Amino acid sequence: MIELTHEPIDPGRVIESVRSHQAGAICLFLGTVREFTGERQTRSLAYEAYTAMAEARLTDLEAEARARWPIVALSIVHRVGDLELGDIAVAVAVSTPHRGEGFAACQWLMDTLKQVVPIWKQEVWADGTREWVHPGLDPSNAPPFES
Amino acid sequence: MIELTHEPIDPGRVIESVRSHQAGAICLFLGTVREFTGERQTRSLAYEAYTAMAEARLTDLEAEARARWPIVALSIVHRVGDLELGDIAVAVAVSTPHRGEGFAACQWLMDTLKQVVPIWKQEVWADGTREWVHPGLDPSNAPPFES
Amino acid sequence: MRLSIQLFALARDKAGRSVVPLELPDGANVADLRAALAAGVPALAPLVPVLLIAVDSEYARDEVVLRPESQVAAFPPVSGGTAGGVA
Amino acid sequence: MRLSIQLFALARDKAGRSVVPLELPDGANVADLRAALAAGVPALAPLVPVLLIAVDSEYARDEVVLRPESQVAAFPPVSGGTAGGVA
Repeated sequence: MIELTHEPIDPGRVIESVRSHQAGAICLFLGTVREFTGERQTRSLAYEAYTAMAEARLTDLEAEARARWPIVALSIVHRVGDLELGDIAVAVAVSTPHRGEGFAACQWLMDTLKQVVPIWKQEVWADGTREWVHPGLDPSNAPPFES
Repeated sequence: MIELTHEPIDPGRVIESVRSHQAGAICLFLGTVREFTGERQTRSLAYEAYTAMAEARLTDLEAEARARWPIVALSIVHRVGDLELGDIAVAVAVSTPHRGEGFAACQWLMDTLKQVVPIWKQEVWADGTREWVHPGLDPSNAPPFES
Repeated sequence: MRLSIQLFALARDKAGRSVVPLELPDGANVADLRAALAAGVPALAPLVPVLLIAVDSEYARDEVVLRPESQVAAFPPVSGGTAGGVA
Repeated sequence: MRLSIQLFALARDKAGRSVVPLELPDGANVADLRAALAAGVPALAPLVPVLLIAVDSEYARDEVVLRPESQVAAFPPVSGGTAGGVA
């Protein structure tokens, strides 16, 4: 299951989508909206996606993960729009026969998703100022593809 | 939250128990009853615990994990008794500020739990035969403590 | 050929619009598109060297040649996870 | 001193009971307990060298000295996760 959604993410539904008698392990990661980054206080976050490309990149990520690990089922759900503190921004769930491959696949999916899927995050700080999070704006950063 | 329970594990409840505005990451692992191990078919599993010691060891695991990683909240729930295919045998959930430490702590907790917490598993194979899973019965295996 | 470049996030905010039409010569590549984008939208010029360009939902290097039917987007690097808010 | 040894899993099945009473001299340690268990319950003897011994909910090495109030259990290694059924 690959989804971008404006609705709150239900982690129970994500888990159900990967349960299987063939799996001995389910690894679920949830990214949630954290209040403090160092000293700075977040009021809310806004996520924006380039939807068509994000879905294409997520579909590719699923295929690449399935080529690398013996995945029984895989779901990625990403929220877009305005999120409050504690809300779930992203859910990645993988079911596998054994746990080592499940942890590895889930972590690789999250790491890679954050680099290549065109979804951007805007911080709304407690003082009301807004700031896009684009850590790669430094030109020395490598682009998200092999060059 | 540390629990041994005869009741089915509700993964949604385990996730709720670790959600926090201080956390940006939740890593949940579920061990589920798998039907096939190689060619052998499982009908069901039975888990038995030495309850007092299992709870003491799980409490120690929580303390050790909190000493190693910046954990916001942590839950471990282990089922005992008879489990059917697909049932959740164990749930480990960790919330942390960032995801790397969450994956590391969750995986370490599962690996260590399986070595030191006195909970045993009996396979009921599809042909009705029963077999305890005691992989360390080989005397060359190291005991689960530093010697 | 005339292309409509979709902009996202900080790129859209800097440009003040979400689509920029650009006229490019036949055979133009992504490097030519960057130059035309910087010239056509001066407010975007400082950002153009670090923007990512996608053609038909794939990241595209500067050598990729554009066609009249190409779906083109320009945007800053994605969140990457090193800064705050979500792990 | 008289101790009641709790048995679990395969150890309990082999012994045919979940508690074994053992009479041990004062000052006996875990190694002495292993010897008494093998002698008192012959069906357990082949397993005794690999059983784990817990004293007051802690894994105990052979040198650990027992006291009359010690809570003692003997059991095989835990599932470990290398074999089937659950990852």
